[in-house]
Amino acid sequence: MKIEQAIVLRNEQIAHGIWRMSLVAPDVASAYVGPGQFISLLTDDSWDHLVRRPMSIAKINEDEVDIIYKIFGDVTDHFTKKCPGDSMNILGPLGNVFTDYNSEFAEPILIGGGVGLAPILNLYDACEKAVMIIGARSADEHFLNHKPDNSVYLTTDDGTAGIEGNVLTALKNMNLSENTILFACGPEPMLIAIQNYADEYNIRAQLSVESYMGCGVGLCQGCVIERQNGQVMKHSYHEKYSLVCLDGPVYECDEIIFG
Amino acid sequence: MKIEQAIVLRNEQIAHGIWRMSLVAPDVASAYVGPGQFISLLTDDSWDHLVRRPMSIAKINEDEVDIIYKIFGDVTDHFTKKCPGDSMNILGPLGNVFTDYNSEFAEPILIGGGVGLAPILNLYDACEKAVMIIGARSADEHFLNHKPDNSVYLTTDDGTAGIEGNVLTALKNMNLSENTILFACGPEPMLIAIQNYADEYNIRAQLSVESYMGCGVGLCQGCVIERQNGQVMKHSYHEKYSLVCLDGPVYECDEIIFG
Amino acid sequence: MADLSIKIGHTTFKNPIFVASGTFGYGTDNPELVDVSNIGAIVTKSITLNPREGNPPPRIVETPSGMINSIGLANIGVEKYISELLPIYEVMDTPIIMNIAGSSITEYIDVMKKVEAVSSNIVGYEINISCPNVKEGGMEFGVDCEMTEKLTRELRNFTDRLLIMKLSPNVTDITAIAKSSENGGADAVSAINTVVGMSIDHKTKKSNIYTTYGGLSGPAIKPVGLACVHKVFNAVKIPIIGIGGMVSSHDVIEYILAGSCAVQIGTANYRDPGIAEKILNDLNDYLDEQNLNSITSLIGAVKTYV
Amino acid sequence: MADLSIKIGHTTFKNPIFVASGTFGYGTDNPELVDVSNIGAIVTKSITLNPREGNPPPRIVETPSGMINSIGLANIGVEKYISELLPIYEVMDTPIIMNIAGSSITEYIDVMKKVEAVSSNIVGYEINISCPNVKEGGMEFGVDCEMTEKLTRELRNFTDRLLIMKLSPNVTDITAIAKSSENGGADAVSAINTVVGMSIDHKTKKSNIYTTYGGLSGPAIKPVGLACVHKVFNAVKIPIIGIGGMVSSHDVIEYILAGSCAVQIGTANYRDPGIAEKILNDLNDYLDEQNLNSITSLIGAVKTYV
Ligand SMILES: Cc1cc2nc3c(=O)[nH]c(=O)nc-3n(C[C@H](O)[C@H](O)[C@H](O)COP(=O)(O)OP(=O)(O)OC[C@H]3O[C@@H](n4cnc5c(N)ncnc54)[C@H](O)[C@@H]3O)c2cc1C
Ligand SMILES: Cc1cc2nc3c(=O)[nH]c(=O)nc-3n(C[C@H](O)[C@H](O)[C@H](O)COP(=O)(O)OP(=O)(O)OC[C@H]3O[C@@H](n4cnc5c(N)ncnc54)[C@H](O)[C@@H]3O)c2cc1C
Ligand SMILES: Cc1cc2nc3c(=O)[nH]c(=O)nc-3n(C[C@H](O)[C@H](O)[C@H](O)COP(=O)(O)O)c2cc1C
Ligand SMILES: Cc1cc2nc3c(=O)[nH]c(=O)nc-3n(C[C@H](O)[C@H](O)[C@H](O)COP(=O)(O)O)c2cc1C
Ligand code: FES
Ligand code: FES
Repeated sequence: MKIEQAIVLRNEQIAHGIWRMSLVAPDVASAYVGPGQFISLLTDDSWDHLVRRPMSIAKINEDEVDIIYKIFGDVTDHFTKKCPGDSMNILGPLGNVFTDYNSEFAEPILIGGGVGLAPILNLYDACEKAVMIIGARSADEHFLNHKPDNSVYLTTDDGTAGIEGNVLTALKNMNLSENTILFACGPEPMLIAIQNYADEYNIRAQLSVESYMGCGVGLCQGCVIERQNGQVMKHSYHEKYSLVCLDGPVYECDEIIFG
Repeated sequence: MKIEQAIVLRNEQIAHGIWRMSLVAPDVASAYVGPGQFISLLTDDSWDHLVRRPMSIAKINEDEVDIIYKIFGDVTDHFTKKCPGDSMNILGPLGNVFTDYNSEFAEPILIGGGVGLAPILNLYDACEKAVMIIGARSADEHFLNHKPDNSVYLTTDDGTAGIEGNVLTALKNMNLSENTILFACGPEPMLIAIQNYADEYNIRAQLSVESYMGCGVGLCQGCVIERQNGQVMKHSYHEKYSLVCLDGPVYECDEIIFG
Repeated sequence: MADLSIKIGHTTFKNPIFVASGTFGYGTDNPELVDVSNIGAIVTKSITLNPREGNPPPRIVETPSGMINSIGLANIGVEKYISELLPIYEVMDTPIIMNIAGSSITEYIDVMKKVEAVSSNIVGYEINISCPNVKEGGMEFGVDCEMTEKLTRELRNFTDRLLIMKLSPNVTDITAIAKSSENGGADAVSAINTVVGMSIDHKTKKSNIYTTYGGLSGPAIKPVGLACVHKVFNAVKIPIIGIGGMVSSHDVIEYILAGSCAVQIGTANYRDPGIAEKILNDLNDYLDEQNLNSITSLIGAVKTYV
Repeated sequence: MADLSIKIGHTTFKNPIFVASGTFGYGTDNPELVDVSNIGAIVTKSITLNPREGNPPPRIVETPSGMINSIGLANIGVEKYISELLPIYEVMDTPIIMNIAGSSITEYIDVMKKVEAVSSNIVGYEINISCPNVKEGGMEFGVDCEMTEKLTRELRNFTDRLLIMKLSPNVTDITAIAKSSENGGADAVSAINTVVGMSIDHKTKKSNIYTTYGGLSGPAIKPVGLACVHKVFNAVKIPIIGIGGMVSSHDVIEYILAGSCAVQIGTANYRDPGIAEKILNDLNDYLDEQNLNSITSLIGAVKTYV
């Protein structure tokens, strides 16, 4: 875990309201463990917005770290103003990683919804083979192509690209085996649907979840999510909750309860 | 008085710690009355620094407004980051003006200390003829040349440029007549010295003063300076004080008492 | 277009965006930057029985996302208010709420009686029992339930116009003071006045404010104001006018959700004297987008977990 | 190089830069980003008699130049503190101040007695009588002079180590509570804990904090903390540990000038867990530049006008 003044290499809009930023961040990149990890960013020295903003790592390439972000509020809006050569204060890499995606027999299906696709893309790069489903509301929010032959499926709520429907629509049309593992990141309703689906069909699923983070490093106890199945307590001070910043953001789907 | 998104045309360091910014601000420029007036600036939309920063107008040229500023704290530091094409939210023109500098027989001596030279330069441009004295601590804070033949005198505390000493040193060596009017802007100790000098030798002097401003437009009653000589109350709610933002920043030297 | 009008007591305002006392002068300046006839109401700078020179400078300093002031209730006094301002208000389109400060019950009453004795179109009074910067700022009332109730009851006797008590956040329990205001017969309470704060210049080692302590305002105190409004909303039945750190229509919506039926824009006016008008337009757009006819359904409608 | 050491009661600290309770965990994490041996003291997260799960999320939200939290005193309980942490503290170079919270005088005493019963090298206790987020946060003590004095006096009986009472800003008169702490026998007071605040999401109309109200911290409250410290400095003789919104050595100097003999860095740690060390270095440079041998001459040295 490092704090670093990263240098912006590229910062471009890649779809409607969605941007990709490449940062030169040798310290953070060299401490990187694997897909699922995230970094936490500041726009500048101002204490107006004092809390860092967590963003999943979308790609690591030598000393480059990429994020994919959506304009949500003030800070992500500021991100879009950054030009090549500007610096960004980042903390990372943070959090745990997806597991077993390349283990023998594993048949990974990767599911990304909205900007939840950032860690999913990163995971896709790391997978020896995988099916990937990416959902969005409409075609203009997609920047990948629907390529069923390459096992890349897009969905749109309005049918303007790929499969009409949501990622669950696509998932339900796939042949799942006992070796299937789902890896998902996206809005909470999507994750809940996948949690229910995995439970019903008894499929293993790893979910990358979000939570409001004060520090990203275990100091504030702000980022809790409720546990289930009496998993051992790790970093939170009580077994009822888990710290998403340290124990997560990736959980087996039967480890947690959404609020 | 206008609020305008001005566009930065130039923004350059002109001496040690001193910058000059040219803004395209047609609305403000067209409402301009004369030397002595100021504008009040924000760096950006952030409410972290919510109070505007007042800066004297150093030059007006058609729709261009220039300021000369010193890096003092956070906001002036942010000013230096502005590039041509960036915008600045400005309010102005504000305040009153120097008077009688071009009246018959008037022999104006203009005195600027530190960044107090901004309104003095503006006044110099407007004067048909004038002597000008500009003081600084040392040569690297000057960006003009010592030209006694043109009646432009520089002073430095350390003697590295122009006359060694302060602006009073230079002033005391000049021939003053009953038609002399001093026009001064600079640090408070300098203004007090000029006030005393003018009083002693019974010379007329107009001083441009500073005061912490909350609004610049008479709403907050924050920017008061004590009056003397029972001048009529103008905008402040009580005759004891005057509002620098509306009644000032230019005062006859016997109108005010420094704190 | 939504109907933005709101009612406090028996007075109807064309919209809920007011400007706060001390941040808009007497409402008679700045014609260029703002069309005051669009503002819901102007609460004028606190008036005392006698004119006050206010505190010596420095009176103002910026702090993170806020500012501290210690103006010290500089004002022209009630006589001039009556002779110079009331005639102007007569011909203005904007409702005027007169803010009164005093150091004794008699002083508050004397001011009010003088104004009630002449004809005027002001719609009501906001009683400042919460100015932290001067001994005479009424703070001994604002922190004491009995005094607050007594003052309210006395003033109630002298006016049928709106009577609004302005509450201080610098107390252990703001709801107690709100209840005392209600019991005393106030039509509404407004909350909050500024939060006590201090600022020091580390370079000069000097206090940045002449009176050492001053009143903190601006976005920094928005969370404090929201908490106060929400607590008071759950404690009294009379309407609440929310104040504290609002700079946008989003902030205003938050204050309404917390329980305000109207709001006052304060410090934000210093950055842009026309901001209240802009906020009003944005609020209008918001209601249209949300297909709401009025803000009524939003008042106190915040969804809490517990 | 200046001598940064300071003395509180009979305890000497190598420097005045502490980290605040709840913002640095139990001081046993984050070895990578900070060398904790440079920190003046670590005040550990509030400990209660029994482990506490804390409040449900959302527990945290950003506000202008600040944040609100409602962690709800989640903690491992005193038993685990004794069995798991005290042994680690034994071998750590940094002085540990244990922060205790409770809902009754007996609970505070029980926690302290358990710790006093075992051997440990903790240097003292900070007593949290000011947590605004939970019923059991001790706020009934923190707002009441008699209770504060009684609690302090009782605890004083059980320890010779440093006894520090942590004061709340959410009271009408913080100096009264400070005096009660002094009368009860506290070695020092620390001020301030968080300011009560609320945050609403205007889009979802939901409270951003599960418990509706939470504690505001960060630069936004620096003026409030400075005012509290300065007032308390003028009211009591015991040392004051300043807390609230510090993010730089300049802020620390301001707090010292206001009357603090040491300070605690809180929320700033979340941005940069190494910030206390950086502030310490900057403070050192400042003293050197100013040719000062120690901070002693700066304590309470703010020049006020009145
Ligand atoms: C582990 C993790 C990974 C994430 N990865 C991505 C990603 O790859 N791409 C992406 O676009 N977004 C990602 N997010 C969400 C991202 O952090 C928020 O969109 C961002 O913080 C919004 O900031 P803002 O100032 O623009 O919006 P704001 O106006 O501050 O807030 C809008 C919403 O953003 C969320 N948010 C704000 N601050 C935080 C915070 N400190 N911690 C968590 N959530 C916050 C809240 O839900 C809030 O309601 C991730 C969040 C987490 C926890
Ligand atoms: C009428 C007038 C004209 C001025 N003209 C110039 C000019 O031409 N060039 C120039 O460099 N400076 C000028 N100043 C001073 C300038 O406003 C301050 O240097 C600037 O505000 C500093 O801001 P900061 O954030 O960089 O520093 P900060 O860290 O905020 O403050 C440093 C000092 O700047 C002063 N200051 C800060 N905010 C204000 C404010 N709102 N109003 C008044 N003073 C403030 C205070 O003395 C403060 O102690 C003028 C001031 C006034 C009142
Ligand atoms: C410079 C200044 C002067 C003020 N004067 C008064 C006053 O005379 N009477 C009063 O009741 N409130 C006064 N206030 C308080 C405001 O009306 C308001 O309650 C407070 O500033 C909080 O709102 P804000 O954060 O939007 O500014 C003043 C505030 C400021 C900043
Ligand atoms: C997330 C969080 C948790 C906190 N937990 C505690 C606590 O357990 N006990 C306590 O006495 N203070 C607690 N505090 C208060 C801090 O110790 C400190 O008093 C306050 O945050 C003000 O300082 P700051 O502005 O530097 O953060 C907590 C603060 C935060 C932000
Ligand atoms: S974000 Fe602070 S503990 Fe997880
Ligand atoms: S700066 Fe507000 S009245 Fe002059």
